[in-house]
Amino acid sequence: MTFSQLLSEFFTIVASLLLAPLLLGWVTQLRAWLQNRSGPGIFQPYRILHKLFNKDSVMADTASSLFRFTPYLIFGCMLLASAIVPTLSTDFPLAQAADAIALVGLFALARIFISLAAMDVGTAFGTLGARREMFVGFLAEPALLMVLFTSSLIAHSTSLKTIVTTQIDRPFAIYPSLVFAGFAFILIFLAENARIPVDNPSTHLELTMIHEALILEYSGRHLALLEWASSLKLFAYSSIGIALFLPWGISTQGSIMSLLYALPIFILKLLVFGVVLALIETFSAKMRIFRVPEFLTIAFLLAVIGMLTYILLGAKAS
Amino acid sequence: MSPLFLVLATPLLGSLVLGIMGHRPNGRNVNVFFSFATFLAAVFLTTRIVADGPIFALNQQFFIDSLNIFLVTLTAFIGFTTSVFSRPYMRIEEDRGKMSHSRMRLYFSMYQLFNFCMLLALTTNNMGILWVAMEAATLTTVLLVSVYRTPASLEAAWKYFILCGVGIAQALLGTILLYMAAQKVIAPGVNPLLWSNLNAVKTLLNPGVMALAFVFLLVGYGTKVGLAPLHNWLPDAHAEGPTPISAVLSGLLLNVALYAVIRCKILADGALHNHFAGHLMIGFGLLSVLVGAFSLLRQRDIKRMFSYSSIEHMGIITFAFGMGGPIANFAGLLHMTVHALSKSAVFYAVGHAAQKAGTQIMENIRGLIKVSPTVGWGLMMGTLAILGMPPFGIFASEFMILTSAMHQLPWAAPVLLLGLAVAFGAIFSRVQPMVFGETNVKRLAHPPALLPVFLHLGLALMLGLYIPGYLNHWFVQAAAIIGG
Amino acid sequence: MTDLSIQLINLFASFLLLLAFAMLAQRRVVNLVQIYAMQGLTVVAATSVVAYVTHQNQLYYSAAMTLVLKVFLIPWILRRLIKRLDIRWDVETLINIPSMMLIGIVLVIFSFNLALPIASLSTSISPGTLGIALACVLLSFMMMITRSKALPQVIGFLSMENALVFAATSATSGMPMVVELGIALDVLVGVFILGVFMFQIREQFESLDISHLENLKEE
Amino acid sequence: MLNSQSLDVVLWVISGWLLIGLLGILTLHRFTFIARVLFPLGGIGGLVLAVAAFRSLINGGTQNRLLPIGLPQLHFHLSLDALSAFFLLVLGVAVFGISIFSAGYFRNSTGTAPGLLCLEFHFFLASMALVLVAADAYVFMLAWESMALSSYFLVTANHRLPKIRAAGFLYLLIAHIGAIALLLSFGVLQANTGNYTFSNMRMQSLSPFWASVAFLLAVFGFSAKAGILPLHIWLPEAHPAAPSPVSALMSGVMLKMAIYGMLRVCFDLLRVHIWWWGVLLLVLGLATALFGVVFAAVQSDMKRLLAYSSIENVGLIFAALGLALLFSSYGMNLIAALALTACLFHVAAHAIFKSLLFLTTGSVLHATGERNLGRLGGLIRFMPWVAWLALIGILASSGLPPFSGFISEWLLLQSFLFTPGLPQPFLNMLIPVATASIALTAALAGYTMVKFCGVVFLGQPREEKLNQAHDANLFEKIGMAWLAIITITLGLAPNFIIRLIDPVTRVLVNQGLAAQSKSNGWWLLTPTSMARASYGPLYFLLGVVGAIALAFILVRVLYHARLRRSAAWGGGHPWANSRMQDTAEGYGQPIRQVFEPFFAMKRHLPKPEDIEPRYEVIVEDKFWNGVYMPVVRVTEFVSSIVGRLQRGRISIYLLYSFITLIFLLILVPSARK
Repeated sequence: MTFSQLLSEFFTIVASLLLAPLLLGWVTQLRAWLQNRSGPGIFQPYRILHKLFNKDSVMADTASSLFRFTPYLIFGCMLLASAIVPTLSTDFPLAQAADAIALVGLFALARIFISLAAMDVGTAFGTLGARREMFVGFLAEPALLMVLFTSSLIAHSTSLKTIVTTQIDRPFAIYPSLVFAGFAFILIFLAENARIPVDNPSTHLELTMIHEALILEYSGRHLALLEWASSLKLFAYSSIGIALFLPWGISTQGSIMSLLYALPIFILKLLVFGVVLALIETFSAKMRIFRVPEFLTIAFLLAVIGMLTYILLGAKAS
Repeated sequence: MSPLFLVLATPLLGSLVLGIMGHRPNGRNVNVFFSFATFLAAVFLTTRIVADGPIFALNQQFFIDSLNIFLVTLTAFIGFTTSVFSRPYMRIEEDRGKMSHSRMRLYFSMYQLFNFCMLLALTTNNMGILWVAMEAATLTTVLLVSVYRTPASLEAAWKYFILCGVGIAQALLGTILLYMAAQKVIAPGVNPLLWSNLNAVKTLLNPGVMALAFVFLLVGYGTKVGLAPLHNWLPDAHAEGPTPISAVLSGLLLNVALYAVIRCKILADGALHNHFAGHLMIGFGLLSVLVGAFSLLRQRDIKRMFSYSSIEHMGIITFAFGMGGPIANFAGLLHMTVHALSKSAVFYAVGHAAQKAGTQIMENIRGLIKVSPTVGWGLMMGTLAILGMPPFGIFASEFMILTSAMHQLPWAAPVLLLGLAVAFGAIFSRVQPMVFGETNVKRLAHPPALLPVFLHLGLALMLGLYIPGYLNHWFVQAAAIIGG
Repeated sequence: MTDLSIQLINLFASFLLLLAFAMLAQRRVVNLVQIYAMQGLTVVAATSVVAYVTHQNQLYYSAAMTLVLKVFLIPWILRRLIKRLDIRWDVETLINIPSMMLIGIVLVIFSFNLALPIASLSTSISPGTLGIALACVLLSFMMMITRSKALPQVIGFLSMENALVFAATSATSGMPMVVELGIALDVLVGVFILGVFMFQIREQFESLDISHLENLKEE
Repeated sequence: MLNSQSLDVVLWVISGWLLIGLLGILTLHRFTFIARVLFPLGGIGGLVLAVAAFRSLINGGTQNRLLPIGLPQLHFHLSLDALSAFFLLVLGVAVFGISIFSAGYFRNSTGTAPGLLCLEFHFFLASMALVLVAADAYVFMLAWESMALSSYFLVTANHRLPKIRAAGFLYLLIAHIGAIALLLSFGVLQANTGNYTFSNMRMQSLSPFWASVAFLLAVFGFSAKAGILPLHIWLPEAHPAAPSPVSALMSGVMLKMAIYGMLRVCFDLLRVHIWWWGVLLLVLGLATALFGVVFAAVQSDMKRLLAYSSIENVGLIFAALGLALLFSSYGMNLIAALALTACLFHVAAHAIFKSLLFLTTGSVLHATGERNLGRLGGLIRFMPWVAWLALIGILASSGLPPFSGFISEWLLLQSFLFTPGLPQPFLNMLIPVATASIALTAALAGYTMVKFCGVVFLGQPREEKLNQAHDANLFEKIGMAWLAIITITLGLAPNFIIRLIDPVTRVLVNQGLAAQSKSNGWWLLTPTSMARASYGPLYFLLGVVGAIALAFILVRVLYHARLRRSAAWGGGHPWANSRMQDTAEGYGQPIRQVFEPFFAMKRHLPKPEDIEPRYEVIVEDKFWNGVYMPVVRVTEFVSSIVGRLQRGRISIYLLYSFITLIFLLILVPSARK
């Protein structure tokens, strides 16, 4: 474990901590512009976080210790998630700690805890949100795993590091399986990060809300942590997408120079990613909660077909 | 020769004494005494055999070899335990006015006579005497079955008499043919009806006659074994008679009849040099297993149910002997022994259970382990033993029979599987609610004799885990004699 | 001399078969008893002829025993039963007489074929009669099947016994004495028991019609 | 020398358990003695067993014994090899926790006398241990059936209820039929040598046909015990019916005996492997897993829920087993070893965490007298110990890092990702589907476990009486804590376990993973190569904990820790109460909707005119009506035909004998040839 590795690790963590709210702000801002509104500006998430941290946090009488502990755990999970995904460099210590499967497991851990916390207070909203969250999860999670497997089949490895490096080193080629996987990934992305058309982060409408219902009982610093965590989640997902589908530019050796060189490219990709997201969110309408299963089943099937096509073509080739 | 003489004389004397002395309150004790004496004599005999091998007696009219010694002992033992069991049982029946004094007298004296007939049939070397003894056993048991004089018991006895009588008649014809075949080959002056002599010359006997003879003998004695489709008398007779009689019928008489069949099979195999006899027995065996098992599903009367299970077990044993070979024969002999022990134990428990509930209809017998745990557990354990649950001995024999069937007759294994599975479901689904659950019946007037039940089950358990050396020795030798 | 005796035995044998058919065809109980007695007589005759030819004294004893038992004693008992139980009515068969006859003939042919290959082995002086004995057994078996009353069934049973004794005589010229004795004893006891039974059945069911004895069965 | 003793130790422990049982029956009603002395003694026995097994795993090698009991030609053959040792280890570790728990669990009031319970309980333990050391078919079957029998009596401990009796009957019936099938399978394996020892069976080389017959019979027999589709029907009835420690034993340990049997027969006794065997097991296992978890998600009885989740886990284990078989049939032994490792690891993991979960339900049952999820809730306030221990079990069983369930899942998926190496193209087609269904199963397991934990322990109490709920007593706490600790250890130090599994896989497919994982350091789980895949649970834990600590400290440093309590926000609804929480049924609703075709549902919807409107939905297993009922009907039909034989007419009976006689006489001529 060399110094440069540690440095790059630290660099990545700091980058993700800082960039995550920015990405959120960027997307919100874009949406505002696309809807002919003058948005709050891309630094709004920071202001919100600051405000929330300063407020007292109010907690329900019925809340147990689990409820208090959860926000920190969620935050930790999401931070770790964005730390083990190769964003700037592929050469960092935590890469060995967890591979693609562990990454999915990490998200699942966070999901289960947030749902438990939501059920802890024992209000109608909390349990409703928990149910919906788990319900979205049990279809999105395997789908994400499938997407990751599609590329790990190509790389003959489940470690994200190997996946990215093989992608970069290999001469450019279009994999039909990756196309399927890409579409599937976008759908999962929307569902997991509570974006339109699955969920609408900016409303509290009990008929439709999922994520907001989960954190309804939270306030103050706990809420702040959760919000930050969710923006980290968005960031982590985006970097997964980048790592899987357009990894070019990620430095494969951990020297400082290469990191500084990789950062702008990465930010550029993020900006583009935000644009795409904003466009999707603007042009699609929120769907009924009962339609969500179909939406996610499609994602799931797309991912499976992705794997199938890889094996079909691979089998033909061999 | 003296112990053998004792074994035969004691029950005969007993029946005379009990017949003459009429019914006294201590008649039941005298009965137990004579049975016990018989048992002691049998033990004495056994020790003699263990000491100095097979014996002949009364210029070869009687003989003891490995094939019948354990049956003699078993018969004497179960005869004794059953007499112990019938002490309180018949007393309660008497209190309930089902038995008059004269009938008690008849019951006890016939009980001894019946034991005598079975022991005679087991020990005789003469096929003719064997036949006579079987017929006599039938007659005595007819009287015992009808002892209640109720319409049902009379009907059962009548059917028993007619069907077995006819069957036995066929056996006589078979014996005559055997005699005829023997006369050809046996030197003058040698008695051609003695099994030992026949066994000596069995390879010379004419196949045609022997085939014919074996068919008649099989149908004849098979009727008494209760092989389907000759079994119809069995459930009636076993269900309607007094329970001790059901116990000895299922536990002993069937064995004796099967013993006769086996003796005949040995001769037939020797003469025919093919598996004709074996195949017939296999066919009868499988048919009996299936018929017994599927009839079990329709039973409401507890004793009827267990008599059908006897049919099923006789089927298994017949199948085993039909299959032949050292393992299968060994298993068959073991199964005969353990089935006799467990089934009589079950009938003891059933008897008390039925007396408690005042009915034999199973819907009305509930919660035995609540009102008297010993009877309840006795019934449960006995049932499990009968169903071939380890570590009871029947499991051991079924283990050997099934595994050897799987290779000698793979097509038969599924049939046995089906039969055993159905039998298990049928019996256990009925016994479970009788033993468990709630009830509101009261205790009995006289304490039930449960020693026999647990004695038998203990022995059955032992045979599942450990078989004494000499018994094993007998089984192996007997298996060799049966061959196949 | 022997050929005459052989003819005699064959004659008795065929007479026995005839009687078996007669029994099959007979409706009246009393006559059934008569026929049974005649059967016994025929057996006695055959036995004594064999005894005379083979000079086996024990066959005389068994003949005498048969005479006493099956010609006098048992028929007498049966007649008394009939009187006491007052059952002189005709016995309706379950299958009508002509068809029974036809089946009977088939059985006879069958048992002849069965006996033919082994008849040569018979140690008796007249091998041919084994088939007849067999046929008689089967015929009386059929009679037991087709009678719906207790007494005729018993008579069928007894006539089967007769046929067996005849078989013993004709096939092996007689079983050993001890066996004969045992058989005779069993038969006698059996008849007594049956007699007792019929009274009990009678008092329990007010009739000797076996169709009343059909209560023990599976639902 | 030292090594040769561990089998003796095992035998001593077995006889010790039998002795304890007999002591129990002697002191039938002396409750305190039985509960406080005998049961902990049994637990100690379990610990001793575990130590002995551990030692023989480390020392390796096989030990044999011959006891002079049993059939004369066939004395008891016993042997202890790596496979048995591993399962014995699992058994011992689980039993220690469960027995200690039982010491505090059993109350004097239960229907069966405590002494009797003690007898049955310890006979159950002894028979399970005996199954694992049996080295001939007779001992194996003996122990196998005794296991079924003793557990049957434990299941029907409270036999007053007809429902429990029915469950027990169904259980014993299916177990018995399965046992007969096993018997026949052994009959094939001994290949007519008349020698039933396993050593002899190993030497036989069967033709593919007979090998397949033996295999199929074995699969039937062992699936009947493991609850594989479609023979699972007894499991959700029997396991909940038993007292909770017994449910723990049955779900956690007894099911593994079936797995042990499968491994023994498939990899040890049958030397040849045919590829479709693996496919069969794989398909069966995956179908079972999916079926089990979907049904678990809609249960509203907490013990039934756990029972169904056991079905799911056993399904996963079967799938891993099938994969191993598939690989080894193509001679890819290293990957087969990987799959086997996944299988065995999950055996261990599931044994521990499922026992833990069942024990927690036991405590809940005692504290509240409720099994129905609809009437529980909020127990984390009244029984925090149980709640937090349950949480550990839940995280493990929903396969989350860094807990034990995740490791086996991870290994399983890894071995799946190797399958493209298989020579058969259409087998490769199978892989994505299989992987997808495993992923789906895992996700649904999470769903189910959140439901279990959330509805039982979190939220507000749904009933008044729950406010009097008390926490588990000392014995119960110790028992559960032990299992929880083991679960965490399994999750954090997988390499340690893999090093224990290594000798087993070496015995079965003479390949192992220990060397590989050693080379990359003990903290990293690397089945094959660093580049291929690696997982470091400790890193992982450190990462999460570090991040949490960081956040916590930063918040405290940069801001404040002020906290105000107030009533929960009811969404402006004035009469918010505990009844407004989601019920178990409500929680299962999405699953019911998505997997509609799986279920046979009976809904009762409230109507406007109902005085007291109620919503009720009963979910039933389609197999019951689809598979079992027809069999029952056919059997009854046949028996009705057979019943016609016995019509009471003596003439007809005579006719039967007559026809039989004639028929046989016609056969006679054939005998002369």
